[in-house]
Amino acid sequence: MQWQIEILLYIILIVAALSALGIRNLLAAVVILNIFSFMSASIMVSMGAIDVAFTEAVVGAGAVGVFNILAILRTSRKSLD
Amino acid sequence: MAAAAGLPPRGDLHAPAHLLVNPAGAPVAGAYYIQHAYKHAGTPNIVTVVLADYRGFDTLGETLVVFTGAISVLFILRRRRP
Amino acid sequence: MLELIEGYYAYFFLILLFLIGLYGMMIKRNLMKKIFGMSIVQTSVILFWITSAFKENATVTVFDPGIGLENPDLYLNPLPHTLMLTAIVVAVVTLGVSFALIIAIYRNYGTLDEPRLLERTR
Amino acid sequence: MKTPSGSPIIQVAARGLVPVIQIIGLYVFFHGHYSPGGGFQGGVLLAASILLARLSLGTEVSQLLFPARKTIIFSALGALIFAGTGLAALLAGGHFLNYEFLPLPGLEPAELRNWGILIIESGVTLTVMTSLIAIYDEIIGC
Amino acid sequence: MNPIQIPLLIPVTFLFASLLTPLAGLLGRSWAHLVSLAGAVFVFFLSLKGLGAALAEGPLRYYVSGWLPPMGIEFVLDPLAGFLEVIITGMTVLVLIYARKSVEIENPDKAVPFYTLTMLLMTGLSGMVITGDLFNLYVFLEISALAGYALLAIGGKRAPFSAFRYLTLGTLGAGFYLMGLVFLFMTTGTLNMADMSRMLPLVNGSFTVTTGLILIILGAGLKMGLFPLHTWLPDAYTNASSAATSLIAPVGTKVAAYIMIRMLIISGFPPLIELLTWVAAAGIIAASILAIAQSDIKRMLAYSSVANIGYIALGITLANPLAFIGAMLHILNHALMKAVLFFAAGGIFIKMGTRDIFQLRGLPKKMPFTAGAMLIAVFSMVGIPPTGGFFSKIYLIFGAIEAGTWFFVAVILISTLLNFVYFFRVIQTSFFKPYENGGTTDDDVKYESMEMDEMSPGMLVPTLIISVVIILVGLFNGAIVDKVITPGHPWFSG
Repeated sequence: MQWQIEILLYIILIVAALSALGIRNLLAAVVILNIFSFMSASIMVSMGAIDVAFTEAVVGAGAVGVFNILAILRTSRKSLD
Repeated sequence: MAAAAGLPPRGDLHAPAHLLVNPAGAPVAGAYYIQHAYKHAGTPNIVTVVLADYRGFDTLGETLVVFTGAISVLFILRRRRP
Repeated sequence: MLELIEGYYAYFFLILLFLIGLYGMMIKRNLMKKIFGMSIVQTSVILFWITSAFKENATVTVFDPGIGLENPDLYLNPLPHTLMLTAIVVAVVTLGVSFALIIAIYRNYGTLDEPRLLERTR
Repeated sequence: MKTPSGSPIIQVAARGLVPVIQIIGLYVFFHGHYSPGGGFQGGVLLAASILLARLSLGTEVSQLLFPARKTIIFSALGALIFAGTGLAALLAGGHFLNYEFLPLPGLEPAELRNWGILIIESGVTLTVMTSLIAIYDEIIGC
Repeated sequence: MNPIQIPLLIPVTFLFASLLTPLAGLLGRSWAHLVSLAGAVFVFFLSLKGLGAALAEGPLRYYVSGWLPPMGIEFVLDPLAGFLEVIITGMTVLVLIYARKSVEIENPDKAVPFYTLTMLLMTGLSGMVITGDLFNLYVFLEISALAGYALLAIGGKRAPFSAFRYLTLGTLGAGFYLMGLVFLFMTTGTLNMADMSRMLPLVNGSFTVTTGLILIILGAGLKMGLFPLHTWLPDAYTNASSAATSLIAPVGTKVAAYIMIRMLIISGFPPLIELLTWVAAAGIIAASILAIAQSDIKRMLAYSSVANIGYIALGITLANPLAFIGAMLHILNHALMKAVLFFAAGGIFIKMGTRDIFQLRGLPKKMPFTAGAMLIAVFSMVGIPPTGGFFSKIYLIFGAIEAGTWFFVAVILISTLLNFVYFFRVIQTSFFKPYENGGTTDDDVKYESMEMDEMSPGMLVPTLIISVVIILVGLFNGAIVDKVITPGHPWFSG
């Protein structure tokens, strides 16, 4: 049954990617990108790559999220497309 | 996308990357790591052993990448301090 | 048909993801969006490598005395996992540098919209 | 955030969380031999704890926790620990980064490798932690 | 020192230098410069020795951490890699001498990070040349790329934006490379180059392998600025500081070209390269025409770089020995010529305050040595006999004739003509324009009052050294081809 779950995760992943690119509020896009990162970590777990999943989760939540938000706060929050 | 159809299916045990000895006669790294890592380093986590020992130079390069990043950001953004 | 889906669906999803990232990098005008596209591309490549390490019915890459070491088919392939740890680090650092560049651009021009930037750099 | 956060909830939560994250980071680093984790993840967690302190307490106060000026120096030192381990093995007669030849007395080859991995992972941890803090500090512009 | 350790020591010395430079920077800027220069000089002699050893005894192999190749990472120094290594490190030494003064003028407070990044860039480039492992190559690629983005981001006001475009395209290139690599890894199960070249004939011809190779070559093409993918290059080179440009322009793109050579050798020159030849030929012509349209000297040189990358790609993809020799010789020549021209452009900008090629009037009077060095480089660029550029073009033309493709012969000849056109404007305005209307215009008055005001010796000496080397390469090109390039050739050494 594993692959059916994975397909679900992949679909969420792709929806998250599309909406992160589509949304105009950059701060919301960052939050969606965090979901994206978490979903990819889940896929990694389901394929047994726990080390990589752990790294991805730590990085996605800890470093990249903070940098993203900082960069947006230092520049502008809105995107024109 | 059509190119992916030529790849070994996901999870296939007989994919070239998972074999013990490849068709050209050389041993394949992945299986070798699994069989020898615990013996060589006394560490159960195979990934750690591969990361730090067998492919230690990659990790050194990775550390250097991080260092490069820090230096680059400093080089780009730092202004003259008073 | 079902076998085809079971064996290959991951590749198709990941290549689709790669193309989505590519679209974000090429078409989107906001520089921040370009960076998001870049990170999507990197994630898709990383997932592709992880998929290449997968073996059916194999366990994680931590030595288990109950399984033993003789049959490598019982463990996942550790090599791609290792490589992808490095690749993730590289991706993060690239993101950091690109944010630094974005802030430098914003300092100089006050916008992140590419057409406007092209106008102002002229 | 250059100034401390005004909300007491954030202040208290950060005060409680920072040491916990640090301990988890150290655990992840030292336990990397037995479970997923290791130098890089531990470094990111340690960096995250200090970033949290910077976010909540403000840049001025958290300088006491880890001064911004020293980050690059420590970053270079961490990578030097790594490369120096390799060089020590080279000088002791082995190949570069071959931990069997490390000049540590009284250990079996397998144990030597074990210790060598620990030493280089500590170098990685130091570099990753300080570099991430350095990137944060430069982006926030202090 | 054991010659077997040379392949290791080349990147590792740079690595240690890059880590020690910021520590030395605590003592002062000149210490940082000294450490990096000492590292570069040491590696230069090391790579000369390594090239000699590789020519005498065949490829030197070093197994890092003592594991045999498919398990561990190996470093290989064959004559081809040694040749490139000598070019890279020699350039580094000269650029570092030049950069001391240039950085002092352009951005003094960033000197220490500049030297550190230079060393990191060189770690990456020399590691890329020397490594025998495809993933290790990616790691080195990223080190050099990150250092390159940062170096190109400092300069004019526009520099961060052009560096950002370089970053996105460069990261995309690295992504393509990694994607192609996973295709190859899944079909062959190995990452070692020697192993891969043994494996590929067994699986060759499948669509998957071809796609993987196309992706890798696309990635390398993005990095080297091959014609349709070159869009980042002119902007990035124009807006960056002159020290950074003269560091990256001569060597950075060459190493990406080297990756392409490696991949083509590993895969045994698959049929798809004919397409690449056409792309390269189109790039030569298009970039030459674009270069004519520029008035900024650095921008013109950047487009000329794109054109010359086209020559190198053309020589590689024609896939016969003579063209290959031409391409290798052109890598050497182009590195030398571009270094001189960018050095001179940087010096001219400092002393004359302009980069417009129509305002270079009086250059020989004001800066005679610079003008002389530039003249030699321009001769070499156009391909006038005693200089090195002539011989590499001759080899390329012979290679094209041998391949029986007269079209490419025509392309090379036409582009030589175009080269002549765009460099002739520089020569004309600077040398042959003493008086126009009897010496009455403002411009003439300015010309009258010009006095000799040469670049400072620290910047002038490297420029002159390279221009002498250009002539020496021209005079002794036979020796270089016989002794160095031919043994490194994949068809000769097997």
